[in-house]
Amino acid sequence: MAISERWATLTRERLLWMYDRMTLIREFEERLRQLVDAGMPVGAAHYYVGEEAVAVGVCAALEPMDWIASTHRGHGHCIAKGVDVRPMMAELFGKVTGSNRGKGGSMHITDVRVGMLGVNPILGMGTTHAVGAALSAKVRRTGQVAAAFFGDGASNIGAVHEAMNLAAIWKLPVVFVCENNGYAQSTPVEYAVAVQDIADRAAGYAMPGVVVDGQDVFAVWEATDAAVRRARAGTGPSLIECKTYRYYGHYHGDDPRRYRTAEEEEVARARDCIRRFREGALTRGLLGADDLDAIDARNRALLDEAIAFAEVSPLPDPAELCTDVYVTEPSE
Amino acid sequence: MAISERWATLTRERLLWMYDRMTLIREFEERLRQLVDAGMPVGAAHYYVGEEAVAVGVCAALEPMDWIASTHRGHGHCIAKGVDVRPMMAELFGKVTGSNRGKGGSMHITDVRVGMLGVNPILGMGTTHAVGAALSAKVRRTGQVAAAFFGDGASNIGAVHEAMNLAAIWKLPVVFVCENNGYAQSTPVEYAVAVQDIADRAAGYAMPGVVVDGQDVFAVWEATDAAVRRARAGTGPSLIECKTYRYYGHYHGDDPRRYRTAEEEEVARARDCIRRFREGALTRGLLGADDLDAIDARNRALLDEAIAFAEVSPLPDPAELCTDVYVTEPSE
Amino acid sequence: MTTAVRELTFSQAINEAIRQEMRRDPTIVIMGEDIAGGAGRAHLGFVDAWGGPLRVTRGLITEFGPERVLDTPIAEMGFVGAAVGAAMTGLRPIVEVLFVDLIGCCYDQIINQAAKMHYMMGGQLDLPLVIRIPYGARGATGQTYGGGAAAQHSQTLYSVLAHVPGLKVVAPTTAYNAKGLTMAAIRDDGPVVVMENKFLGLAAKGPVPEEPYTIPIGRAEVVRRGRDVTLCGIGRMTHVCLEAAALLAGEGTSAEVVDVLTLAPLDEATILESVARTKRLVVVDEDTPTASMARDIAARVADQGFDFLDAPVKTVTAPETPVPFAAVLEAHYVPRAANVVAAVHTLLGTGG
Amino acid sequence: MTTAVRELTFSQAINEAIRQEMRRDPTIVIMGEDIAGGAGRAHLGFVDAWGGPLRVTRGLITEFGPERVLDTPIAEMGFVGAAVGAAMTGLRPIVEVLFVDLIGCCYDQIINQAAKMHYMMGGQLDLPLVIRIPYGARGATGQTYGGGAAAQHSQTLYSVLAHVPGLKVVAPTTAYNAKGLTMAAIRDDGPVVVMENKFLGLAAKGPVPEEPYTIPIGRAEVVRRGRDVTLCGIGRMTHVCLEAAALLAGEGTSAEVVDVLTLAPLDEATILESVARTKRLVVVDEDTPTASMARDIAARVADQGFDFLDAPVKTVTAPETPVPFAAVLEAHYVPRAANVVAAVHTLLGTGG
Ligand SMILES: Cc1ncc(C[n+]2csc(CCOP(=O)(O)OP(=O)(O)O)c2C)c(N)n1
Ligand SMILES: Cc1ncc(C[n+]2csc(CCOP(=O)(O)OP(=O)(O)O)c2C)c(N)n1
Ligand SMILES: [Mg+2]
Ligand SMILES: [Mg+2]
Repeated sequence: MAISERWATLTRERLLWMYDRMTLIREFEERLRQLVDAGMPVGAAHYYVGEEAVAVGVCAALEPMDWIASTHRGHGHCIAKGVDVRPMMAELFGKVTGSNRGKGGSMHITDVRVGMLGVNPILGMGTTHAVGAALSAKVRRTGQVAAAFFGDGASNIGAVHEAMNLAAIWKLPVVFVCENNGYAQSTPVEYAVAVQDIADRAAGYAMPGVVVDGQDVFAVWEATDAAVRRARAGTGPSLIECKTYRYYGHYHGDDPRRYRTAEEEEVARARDCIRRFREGALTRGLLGADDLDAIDARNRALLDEAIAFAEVSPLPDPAELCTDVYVTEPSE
Repeated sequence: MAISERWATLTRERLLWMYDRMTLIREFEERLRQLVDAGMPVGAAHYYVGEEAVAVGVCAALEPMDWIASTHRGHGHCIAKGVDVRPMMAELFGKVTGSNRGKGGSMHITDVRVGMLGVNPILGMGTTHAVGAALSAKVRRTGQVAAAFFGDGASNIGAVHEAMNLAAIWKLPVVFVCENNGYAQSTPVEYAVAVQDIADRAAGYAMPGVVVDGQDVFAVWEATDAAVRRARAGTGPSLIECKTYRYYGHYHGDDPRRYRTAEEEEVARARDCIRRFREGALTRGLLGADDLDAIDARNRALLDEAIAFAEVSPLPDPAELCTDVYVTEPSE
Repeated sequence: MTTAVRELTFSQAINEAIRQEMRRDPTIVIMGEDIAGGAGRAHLGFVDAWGGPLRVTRGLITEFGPERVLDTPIAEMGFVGAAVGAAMTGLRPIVEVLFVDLIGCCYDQIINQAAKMHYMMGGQLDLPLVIRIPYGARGATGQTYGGGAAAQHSQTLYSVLAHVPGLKVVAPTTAYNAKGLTMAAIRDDGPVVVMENKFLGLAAKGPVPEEPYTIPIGRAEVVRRGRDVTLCGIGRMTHVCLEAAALLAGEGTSAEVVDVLTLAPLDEATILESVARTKRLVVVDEDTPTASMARDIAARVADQGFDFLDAPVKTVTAPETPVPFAAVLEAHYVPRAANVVAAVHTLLGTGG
Repeated sequence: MTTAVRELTFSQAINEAIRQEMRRDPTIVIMGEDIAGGAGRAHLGFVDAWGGPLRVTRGLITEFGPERVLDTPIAEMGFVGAAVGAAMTGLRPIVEVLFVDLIGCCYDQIINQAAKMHYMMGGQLDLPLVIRIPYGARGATGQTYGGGAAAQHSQTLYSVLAHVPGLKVVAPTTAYNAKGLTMAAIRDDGPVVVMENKFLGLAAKGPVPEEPYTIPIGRAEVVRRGRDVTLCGIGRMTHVCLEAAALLAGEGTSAEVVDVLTLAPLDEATILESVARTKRLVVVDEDTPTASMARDIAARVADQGFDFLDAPVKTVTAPETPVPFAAVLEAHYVPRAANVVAAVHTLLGTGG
């Protein structure tokens, strides 16, 4: 099996990192879900549970200096790129210690220091910002790459088409990552997208397009790694379609059983990316159960800490309502 | 040669009509050009000269009840679909007898009675309107088809992508006609479009996409005819890319020699659609020189008449500035 | 003869308007993202899985089927354009833009195509199109942590639509007028934007006659009579004005409240007539202030009412900032009755 | 020491501002449709084939090359978004939208992304982005037939940008301030929209110092002193105000003219200070009236200046219609000096 070969090329540190990030994302989302279900107002929370292998597989192939542009379903992207979960959680609590000082919330979490250019809930716009970041890398000759996540639903919006063509004609170092989780809100992908595989649209921009199993972190990593190499070599952008699944509703208030069956959910959950990773690593003897258990425990503790941090953090002063409207205050 | 077979399927009336329309478009544009060069203010005139076979080939495959949505370079589309050149010319003169009462000008000529839904200079928007017209045909079960013209430049705008996907998922009777004349303003298609043939993008919407010689009215007609049959059968949309050429600048004030060579222009002109039609028809003995000369003379006379009509027509009353803002006047 | 009139929510009232009109006229279609939900899954037993952001469209698919109730892909420019094209060719489409924050993805279709088509074409074509757009932030919720929908999902923005000649823009405020204005919008042969406040969509409830009726577009309504000051409200702010009027009544100040209802074309006459009596005006708008409807109305009254105004026209609006996430910040964002009362105190030179 | 100052056109002045800034700072890039022209054809001897709609960008490609002077495909949402992304990551992009009529194709990037990014992110990122946008109709040309660019290529629309918190919006009026404001916009670390009037771009000409200089964003300028009335102009309308002031002077009326220069944030103080002296104000705006900058300014002055105004604040704007094609109709569209003079007559109760 090709799988086993892929394991071989990754260091133990990288494998541990992958497990760490996938489980941290899941822990973050599950704990947040408990809070929200218990009544914490959060505007909208779009849980990433089930899709962890996509964010982690992609970011595993990126360097810290590289950039990602995200979507409304962005918590997983943030954590995979290295955003600290403490300010993330504080942000969701609307606290001044939040990543965005409480002004952004779930749909705008940003940490430019780790190359996370922002959760962005206007569908498709992130792909254009990644094109701009890649242009910046090219003009400034920094060798950076920009990855843009977007959903199956977002694949139908014009901005994504424009972004792909721009990246292609300018041969920019962009990796377009389509997270095809089968749904846009309640709309099935087979209704909304005319073509079977969104990756096939890459041909319309003369760029490579591949379909990968988005519940296999190695498959995602491998495809991204190839795309990143291409990008860094100046050969231009690529499109990777990751077939994945979100375990919960579109947002915290949505019941997905109004548009999909229990059987379908079970099939997807049976291919859970974290369990597959764990079983594979243990079976092959690459990692020990104690390694993984330690990570689980650490991430649980980290979330305890993040929630405690968020809880005790101060609220923004009401005066913050009117700060940071302009980058530079107009001359008076 | 395939060419000769195609001639055979068309009636003498249809052949005469094709020649009539192509020469009428050219006569219209050449006469307009003289007026504009002599100082007539026209806002912007985007001449269709050189591309006549596209509009005429497409409209030859449509029925009078069918619709077309057009672009800024729309005079040819209008004439091919049957808009009377008298109100067209009067419109360009800003007269109240114009197709749009002088309110629209070159970039908005419309005649819904003949299925011409409007010249529309915001690139890409016409394709979405054609989708709407096709939806209307489907819901009202009228059997009508909508053809949408758009340029190589417009092919890069998101609206076109969205329109194609919508038409495809709803299996709407739309024929997307890309007029690839090699340029968007002064920007060469090979710079702006990542892919060799724009027709290849059709695969991204699971619709047929073909490339045809846009300077061969039969090739355009044949491809459109197939697409129209598909559309009317309820099988969905198609994309036809017509490789064509505009003989003059982007608009009346543009000198194309700042971005393309004389040689390139000569090569294109050597394949002139009207001359090729004329020579072919005469050589094969399908039409007589007298038939064609009579059409030429008639169209010259028609333009004399149209210009005279436009000249003597009254200007709009200044009060027209404020009429027709609302479709129904608000209740007072 | 008179039976107790049913109570419906704002959203249900709009639903009823659409439903009754769709029954009457088979050329009406409705489209938008997840307005039905679970598209194409009827064979699995899934229909009507979503029903739009305010659940306004729930149930329409079961009555009218997927040909007239069209779920769309995420392609605002495309499907609003398709609605424009359909309106040009014999249908009467109702199209929903999920939130006003998304008009940036279809603004050309609204302001350049729908708004101008009739004029540009010299009047040769009608354009019977309704564009329904939910809008608004949450405002004060009393929550001490967490937050709302933030900067890109909480805007009001109707001024950037009302600015454009050719569009009619209405903002209903009660279940009753939501039904009547929606019906009037559907029957109008031109483009009408219906701005639906998200908060009212869920919270406003009131008596709604079962039979079809329209409320004329272009008319404001005096919803409370008063002598000392006119409070002019838009959308949800009309309720804030009524609250403020109640508070002011307790202080002995008699406030008249005018519900604008139609932003474009504005019913200047009704507003001016009220201010002619009260001599004072406060315009309340939850949109941000620059080039807002609040300032528009204020400017018109300050000009045409100059001779009878006893005090400057005041506006109460959101601050000049994007909408913040944190509940404690958003609480100060949307104008509240206290802000309106304070403005009246300034006008009257009275203290709170 | 003082040599005769060169005269440049408005467009040349902007070109010089961009050129000098690009020389100074290698992170400045400029992008837009055909801002160079004939892209990719240098090997055939074609460079600099177009230069943008007002020819503002002509010559930049020859000095700075195709990596910093980027022609774009027709993809406004995409390339304005790319400019936003570039501004987030170390470049200082200048992006051109061909005409303001096309903002409907990239409105989200301008109002939701560029304008709000800094705020939404809690201030963690600057956004040094300039968006240059030509605007305006032709107005009266004296032509008796034919016409102009019509409804979708002649708009003004700056109010729908100024409405949005976070954007600075400037409208230069002379070659001199076009250079200074453009330079200030480029040096600003946040998003600035520069509205370039198409008519001025070709027609306005004046002395422009060679050395780099900035004109502060956020300041209006009194460009003519007067006693009896303040005329407040935006963009090209400042020239119309000056014309009107000259006509009024002939009648014995002394008009002060304020050039707004920055629409957002508006310099209320300068306008109010002028009106405090003249007691009367006419705001002149070539945009359509509803929710316009004209009404915005009028409302602010009518409120804050209530105590010193001797007459209502008048606005002179385009009519509430799309821009018509026919020359004889467009002639009545853009405000002219005669309209301003008439408004002053109304204010003063004098006859013309
Ligand atoms: C331009 C735009 N249109 C609509 C929405 C509303 N919306 C938010 S998420 C969503 C579904 C997105 O689906 P997809 O892209 O597949 O991402 P997923 O939620 O499945 O991760 C929609 C319609 C939006 N935020 N932006
Ligand atoms: C959305 C939009 N962007 C830009 C323009 C300006 N513009 C008008 S025509 C044109 C070039 C169009 O090229 P193409 O689509 O190839 O059509 P052609 O002119 O070659 O027929 C441009 C950029 C516009 N009208 N609309
Ligand atoms: Mg999805
Ligand atoms: Mg072209």
